[in-house]
Amino acid sequence: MLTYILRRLALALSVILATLVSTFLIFFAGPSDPARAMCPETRCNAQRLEAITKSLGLDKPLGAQFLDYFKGLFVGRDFLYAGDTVHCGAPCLGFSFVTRRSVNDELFSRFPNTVVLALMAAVVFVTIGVAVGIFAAVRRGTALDRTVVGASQVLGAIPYYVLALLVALYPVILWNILPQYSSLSSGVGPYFLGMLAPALILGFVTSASYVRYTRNSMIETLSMDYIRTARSKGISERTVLLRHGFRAAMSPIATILGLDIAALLTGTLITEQIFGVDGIGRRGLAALKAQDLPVIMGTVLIGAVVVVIMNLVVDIMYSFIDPRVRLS
Amino acid sequence: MSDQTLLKVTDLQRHFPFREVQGLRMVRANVKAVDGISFTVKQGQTLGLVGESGCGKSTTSRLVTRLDEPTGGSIEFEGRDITHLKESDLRGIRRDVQMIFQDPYSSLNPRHTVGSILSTPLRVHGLHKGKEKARVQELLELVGLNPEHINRYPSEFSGGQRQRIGIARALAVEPKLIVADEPVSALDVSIQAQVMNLLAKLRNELDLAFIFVAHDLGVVRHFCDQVAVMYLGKIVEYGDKKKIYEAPEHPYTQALLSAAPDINVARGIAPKERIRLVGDVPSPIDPPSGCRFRTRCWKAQDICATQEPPLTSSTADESTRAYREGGVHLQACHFPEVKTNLVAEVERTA
Amino acid sequence: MNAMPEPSAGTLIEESEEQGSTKAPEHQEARTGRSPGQVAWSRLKKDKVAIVCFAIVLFFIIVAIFAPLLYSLESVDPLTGVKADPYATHTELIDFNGLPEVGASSAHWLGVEPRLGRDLFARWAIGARPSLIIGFVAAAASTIIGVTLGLVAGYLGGVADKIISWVIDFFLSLPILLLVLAIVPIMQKSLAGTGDLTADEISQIRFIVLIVILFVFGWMGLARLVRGEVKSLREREFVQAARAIGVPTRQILFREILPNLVGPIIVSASIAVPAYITYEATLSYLGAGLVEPTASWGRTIADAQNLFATYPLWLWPSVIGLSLLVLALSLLGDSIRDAFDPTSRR
Amino acid sequence: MTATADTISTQGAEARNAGDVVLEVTDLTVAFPTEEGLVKAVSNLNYKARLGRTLAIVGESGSGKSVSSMAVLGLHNPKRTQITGSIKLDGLELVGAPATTFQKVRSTKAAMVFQDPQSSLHPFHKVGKQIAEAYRAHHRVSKQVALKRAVEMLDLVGIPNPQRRANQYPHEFSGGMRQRAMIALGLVNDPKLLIADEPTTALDVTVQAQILDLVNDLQKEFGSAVILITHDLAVVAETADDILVMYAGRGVEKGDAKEVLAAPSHPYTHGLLQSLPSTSEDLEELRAIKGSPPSLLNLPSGCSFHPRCDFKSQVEGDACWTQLPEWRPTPGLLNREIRCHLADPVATLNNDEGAR
Amino acid sequence: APSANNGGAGNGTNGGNAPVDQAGAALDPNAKGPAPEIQGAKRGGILTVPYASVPANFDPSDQFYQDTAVIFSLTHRALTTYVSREGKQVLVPDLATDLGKQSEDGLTWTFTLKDGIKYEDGSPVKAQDIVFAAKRSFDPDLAANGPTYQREFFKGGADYQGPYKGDKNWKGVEATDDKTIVFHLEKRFETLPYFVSFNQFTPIPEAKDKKADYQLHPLATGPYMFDKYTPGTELILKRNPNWDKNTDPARHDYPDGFHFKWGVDTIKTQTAILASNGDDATSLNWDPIDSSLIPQIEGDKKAQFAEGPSSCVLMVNLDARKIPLPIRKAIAVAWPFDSIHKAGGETTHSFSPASTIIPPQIPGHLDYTAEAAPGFKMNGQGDGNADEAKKMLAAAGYGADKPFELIYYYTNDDDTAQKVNQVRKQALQKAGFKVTDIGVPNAERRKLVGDPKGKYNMLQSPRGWCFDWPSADSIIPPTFGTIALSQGGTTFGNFSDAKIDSEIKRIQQLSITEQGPEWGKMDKWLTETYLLAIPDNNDKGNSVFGTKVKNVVNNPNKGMPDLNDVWLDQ
Ligand SMILES: Nc1ncnc2c1ncn2[C@@H]1O[C@H](COP(=O)(O)OP(=O)(O)OP(=O)(O)O)[C@@H](O)[C@H]1O
Ligand SMILES: Nc1ncnc2c1ncn2[C@@H]1O[C@H](COP(=O)(O)OP(=O)(O)OP(=O)(O)O)[C@@H](O)[C@H]1O
Ligand SMILES: [Mg+2]
Ligand SMILES: [Mg+2]
Repeated sequence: MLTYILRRLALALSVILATLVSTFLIFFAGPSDPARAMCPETRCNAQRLEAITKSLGLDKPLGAQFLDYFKGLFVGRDFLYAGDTVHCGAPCLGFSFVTRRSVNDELFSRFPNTVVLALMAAVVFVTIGVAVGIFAAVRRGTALDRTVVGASQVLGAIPYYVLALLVALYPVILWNILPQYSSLSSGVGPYFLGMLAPALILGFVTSASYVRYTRNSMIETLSMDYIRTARSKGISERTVLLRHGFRAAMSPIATILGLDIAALLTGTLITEQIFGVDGIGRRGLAALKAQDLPVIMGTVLIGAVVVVIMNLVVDIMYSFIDPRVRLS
Repeated sequence: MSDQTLLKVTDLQRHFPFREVQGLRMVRANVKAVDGISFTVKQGQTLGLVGESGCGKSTTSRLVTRLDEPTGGSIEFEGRDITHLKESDLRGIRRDVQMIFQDPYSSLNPRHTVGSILSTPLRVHGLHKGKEKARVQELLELVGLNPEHINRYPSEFSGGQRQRIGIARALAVEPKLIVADEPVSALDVSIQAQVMNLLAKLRNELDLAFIFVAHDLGVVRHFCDQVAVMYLGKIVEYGDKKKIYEAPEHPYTQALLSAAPDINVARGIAPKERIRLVGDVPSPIDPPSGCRFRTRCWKAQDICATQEPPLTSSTADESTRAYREGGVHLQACHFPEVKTNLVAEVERTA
Repeated sequence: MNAMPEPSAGTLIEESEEQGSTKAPEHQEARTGRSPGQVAWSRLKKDKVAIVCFAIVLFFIIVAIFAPLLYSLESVDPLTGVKADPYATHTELIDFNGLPEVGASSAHWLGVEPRLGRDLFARWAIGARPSLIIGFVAAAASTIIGVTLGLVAGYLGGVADKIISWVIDFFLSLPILLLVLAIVPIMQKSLAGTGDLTADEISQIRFIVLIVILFVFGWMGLARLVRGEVKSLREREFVQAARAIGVPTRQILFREILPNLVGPIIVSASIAVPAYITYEATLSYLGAGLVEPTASWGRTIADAQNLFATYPLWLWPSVIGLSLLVLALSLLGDSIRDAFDPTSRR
Repeated sequence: MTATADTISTQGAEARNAGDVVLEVTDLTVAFPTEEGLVKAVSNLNYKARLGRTLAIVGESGSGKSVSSMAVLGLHNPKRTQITGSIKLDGLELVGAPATTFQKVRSTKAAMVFQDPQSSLHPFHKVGKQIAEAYRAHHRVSKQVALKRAVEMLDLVGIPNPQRRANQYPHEFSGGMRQRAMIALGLVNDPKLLIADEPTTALDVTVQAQILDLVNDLQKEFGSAVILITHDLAVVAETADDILVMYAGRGVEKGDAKEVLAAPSHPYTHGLLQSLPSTSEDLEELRAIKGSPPSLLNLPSGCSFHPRCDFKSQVEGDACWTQLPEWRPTPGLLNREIRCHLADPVATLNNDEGAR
Repeated sequence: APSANNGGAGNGTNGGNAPVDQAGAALDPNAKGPAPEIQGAKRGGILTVPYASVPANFDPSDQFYQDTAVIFSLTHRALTTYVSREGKQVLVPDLATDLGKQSEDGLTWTFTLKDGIKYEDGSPVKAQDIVFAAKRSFDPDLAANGPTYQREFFKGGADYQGPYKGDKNWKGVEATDDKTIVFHLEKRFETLPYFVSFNQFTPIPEAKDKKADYQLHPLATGPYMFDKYTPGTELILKRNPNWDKNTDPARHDYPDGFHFKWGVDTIKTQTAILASNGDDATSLNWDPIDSSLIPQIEGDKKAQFAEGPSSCVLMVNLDARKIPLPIRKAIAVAWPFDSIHKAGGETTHSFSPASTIIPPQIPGHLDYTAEAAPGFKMNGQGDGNADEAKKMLAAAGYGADKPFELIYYYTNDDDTAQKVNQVRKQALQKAGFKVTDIGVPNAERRKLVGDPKGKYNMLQSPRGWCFDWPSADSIIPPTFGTIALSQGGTTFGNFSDAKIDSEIKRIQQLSITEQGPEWGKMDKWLTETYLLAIPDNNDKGNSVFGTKVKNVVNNPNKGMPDLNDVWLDQ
């Protein structure tokens, strides 16, 4: 068990490191030139470009840039700016080319919004997905089951952003049933209420796949020998389904759930964009448009770290759910 | 039956290494699946391997057929050392040593027709060039299947028929030694008998040597010349069938024989003594010191924990029938003792 | 005994004992004589949902192939005096606020595009092409990569397996959507260099870039699946038998193991096609998909998203086309999976 | 086996008279509609299980042993199974009974021990809890009391250190211990009938012997009826009182176990015994039954066994393939019934042996 | 400032509201606070202003954009500022007592601070603070995006690197005492009073400067101050208790506060504001109105919409070095103004067609319409005439066998730009040109079109021009003077001509009131004689606001409303 955790940890670290190196290479060594993007259009001459290049640190050899970046991540680093050294503590993701602010500030201040959205959505899709999925599994083969499965498929086939747009427009803007997103500065209540619409639609659409996971997992579990044993004890069918079937059926779902939440933490981008939620996905998208490499990299790195950590957590959690793994 | 030694296995070992964290240290450990066994198989002879689950029977089979590489010891086939031959150098051996598998369902590729399954060995070894189809049909007939079924898929056959196809595949390359790993365990009694008969017939007709793995003592007794009883990666008793069954010396062999239910009880003939072992087989990762059987043995004494008994011939009591009739008989116990009354012996009554 | 009449069908008689007997055993009809693929195919043919879905997919394929023929059925526009063409702009049909002055008509079955005045039906019909091409090509490519790497990792084990598994883990850890959004322009740039390319050339390069990116980030699932399957198949006795016979490794991989993976591979590919189509549309929505003047549903949806109330003819045909195609493909995928694995039946 | 059963087992239970019929199965037919057609897994099965006695049901794989006994506990999916005939458990008719009836009788009147203890125990729940749950389902007691009962049961089935073991998960048990735990689970509510479906097939010989001894000992203490499902005739010889031989979903011979095995009167039973290697050690060839069992989708007409039967030539006319033989007492034998058209099966089968 | 409009390069067709003629220009050196009350105005409420773009920062030294200028005018006071009087923008003293005193030679300007001006924290504003702020605007890092007039006009400004890195003894701007600020110039700068209304001339106390972090909370002097600022996301303003309305001739403080939100989706925001549910009723958005909403704002939601001219003129820039005049005229004849505007998503509310370089709100604007060919007026309208252009090309010696090649870059990572290119290319091809359209990402395009040695022969930088103050000296010299070209930049036409340069020089010497008509004449002369760029359109600004937002008036110098005058009807 400990062996396993250690091995997973090593794997996680190596993956993060590789993400770091490869995103760095793709973005910094890639053909785009952020200095040019920064250089004011009519006043961009050779000196100006050089000055910007220098102030962004892009004049140094790639290896040195990478070392700087790497160092920044683990011990922090100093930036020269306006004749001043600005310290950026570890893990330093660098300075935004565009806003000239620390990427950490840019991203970590927005991360909570993404987390709240992802978790609220997760609550929605887990509740709907699991409840409906179990229902369909128990009623397997009936018209109801087929309707549920069919509906989940239809929901999955419609482009998500079209649905999200419709929700953002009608119930939120025009009919005013659900409040619009507002930042935490306008109060905790309005903030969570404002998250409702994006979380609901995101959760609802994601629940389509959970209905199917849960249903399949439940059906598979119900065909297991130990369910037959449970029935042969003379306990009620409900107990059989919930205490025996559900428990075992949920463990693969828990795995998927962990990974999905991880994926949502960088994948709420469209939702954030459409509902104006100020999360890191939306920030990343804005950075993409502005070719703001440090912010893009920061977002990608945070995403990778979240996925890797969630993976690890899921694996360890799984070993607690399933005693067979725990004690092996 | 000639006296030529076909296969000579000396001190064969297969340890599966794995790593584990203990406390703060990473330690390497081994699953000692096969831990130093020796035996020989002569041309035309059948060696039976019996023992409880996990004692290393299948691993031995896979080592002998070189599907797996030993971590120690040597395997000689017809005098040639094949212990560490590379896959490319094994081609010759692949013709001479063949394997029959336990599971009639997973041992045939469901995507290939019978014809293709049986012609693959011919193709690979370049046998019967141009006349493969005729040879395949011949093989099918040899194992008692309809040669016209050459284009059928395995799913169209019953378990017994599939096992016959598996046997035909092993025979296709005209091997000298067949290693059969529980070839009838998965079959029903009535089918089992058919397959056993077929194997016996082929053995006689083709002068084949067999290593025959089974956990059914009756089947082994019926089919084998010599029997090796394995316990936790070791051979604990080895000898001619008659000796093993009628005058076992090792306590484990005795317990095994005594535990097997016997149909003769129905005829009112019960064995005099019943030995019931307690507990289960220990883990092969960390086998008991000294004699591996000592943890379940009713005779165990201090020496059993410190000293590993070698596989030797016991100083047999002259009065035993086994001694009088001669033949090989080795066992590995510090306190061997012949027991003769563990199996109900009946003459078949009319 | 064998001379006895055998009036009952359905029992297998096996001539096991009498070797050399020429009497053919009775037929045994209970065990149907087909390979697993054939069994799946016959199940599929009986599945009504599958057939309807297949018809829908086929319909879209036909639309895509014969798109020019289809929109040539529209009559000549009385205002412009020309026939519809998915690329020709007709701003004369547009008012000064960018909205079309003409509605749906025999010349423009779905009206014309706001701002540019291009014929919407022509664009819709030809817009089926990118979806289908990207879906199928990317699925084929990712299948080839996934299967190859999965096979190698699963069968060889050891270092190769460790490396490939690591790469799979690595790719799966990446925040793909964001990364793809970032890489598309970078990759286009490295392919196209800077400048010197016209709009048409760029749009073609973008097409290729998209396909490449989609499969480069899409092979891991299948590779993992194949790896797992191969690992278990490798221990299966028929593979051991092939090894014992001396069948070379490559033949074991391709003749013994691969045919047994046909089911999962087909299933995975059939699920990948709609996934890629959806992905392309999403990327187009986010501005990293196809570019002008390519007509694609994803692009049209992105363009028309804000006018769905004001000018519904622009948005909805593409939404419906895309949703229907994706739905049909994924239901078809489900049917295929059911056909291969009847225990997962709905 | 040192069991201290008197302290826990039969308190409060009504007197059990050895020989009373607990289970009476009459004309039981179980069929499954499938894509390919109707699978008649069990047809017209009749048998009785009596208190204090062990009934062995034997037959080759697929002969309907498990299906018939699962029908007793109502473990088939009612929507996908057609069950007709009658199952009377302790006087209660179970065919067509509602789910609640089954819930009540399960574990209290009849319990089942399955073949594969590995997959039959829930991997996520502790062993003690799984046993306690069965007890609590039928007794209004606290969790602690139920758990204490579970520990006692584990002790009873010979698991050393039961207190600790009750707190472990199934995968921490060895195969033999798991099967002991399954038996403990089966007996926790002191049922009148214990159905053991191939309880030792997955086990090694040495462990198998332990388990069979255990079942025998417990039966003596509890005085319940045991149905032992197996395909191993040697096991039957050592443990069973009565025997029912099944072939292709039908019973073909029943009677006293030892008598049947010593002198079978149905060609199929005879063939099975002839196939066993241990009894014919000195013969060059085993006497196998030719062919293999029929498909349940399309049973042979008349006697299902006739295509494989060596003796059908000794039956007058075409009865073997046109007429389903009814149960009848074997001529010349007491307490023996067979389904066979042979006029004098005992003699015919004896002749056969003599001929060799 | 250069036009920020990269994509559409639009021009218009039929004008909507007529631009307010010469509304941008008047001076009132004697204006005094407080600003007269607006009739019916109420105090209270929070005005929410969500809009699409995202201000990069709020450092006063780095500001050059209209949106931040509007926000800063709520919080920050400079030496001078504008007030709106009867639709005209009038320059008035703000922190200074007057509009500056010019020395005889015109090379020294002196401003005096009013008494009693305080920062939000109550500390007094000193002349040194304004000097420090002015110096700070030279820092190449902090003020990278700011204006550059100070470098051109202030003495020694071309080399000065700001207060951190630059020469400590630089004396281009100095405070002779706590109240007096003196500007020393390289050359005459008649419009300096306009320039010192920029945020670069709002005071920054050196002791409280935090360099890069100063932007997180720049000290306010206006009626409002920063309450909460989340860079890139939102800014909340609250009342500044230390603002004294009696010193301020320009500002009101009706709402209790403002809430700016950035990066919002324009269409959703405008739709919501028009629907005016909840907070949307007190919201205002100044992004160009989306065409899908035009039926509403032309219909029953008319009262929630305001529009007017902006400071920008858009032109079709031709490289006169590479395209001979007859061909330039042929391009003007062939140019598909209407199609480009339609494809670019322009609407009747986003621009008005232009025939001149100087927009109508600038003093001296001369209304003329030149002809590219007899009968073909260059009024920024119509879809071009391919046949006539063909004829003109033929006359110049080009035809199907020897087409004239037009080469330009366009943005291929922007959807609208791609669409515009579709129609532009098709029209030019129809007229017989060979079109080489090179699609590049926007950032790349900006570099390429700003390089005078680029491969293009048209559509180079600048695409248009937004004046920085209402005088044509902030339009013609920076776009037609050849200095820019000789320094490695680009101009309209990329053309180097001594006659143009000397004319510019001549007019610049005139006084601010005399300059106007002369620029107007030069405008006409430039187009008729050279046609270095084809006039396309004057950009319009608009606002969409909730039902409770009152007195929204477009500022013709900004293309946006002045938030100082807006009040909320709670
Ligand atoms: N690849 C492997 N890696 C690690 N351990 C292994 C491996 N193969 C076998 N073992 C272990 O080696 C031991 C012997 O296994 P083997 O399969 O030879 O037993 P067996 O006697 O054939 O048992 P059975 O009767 O169950 O087939 C077992 O403990 C098994 O777990
Ligand atoms: N749910 C089902 N649907 C269809 N067929 C079934 C179903 N359950 C069992 N069968 C079939 O019924 C037949 C009898 O099965 P059963 O499990 O009773 O055999 P068995 O005698 O217990 O054999 P074994 O010794 O292999 O356990 C088999 O052919 C089986 O395939
Ligand atoms: Mg084995
Ligand atoms: Mg069974």
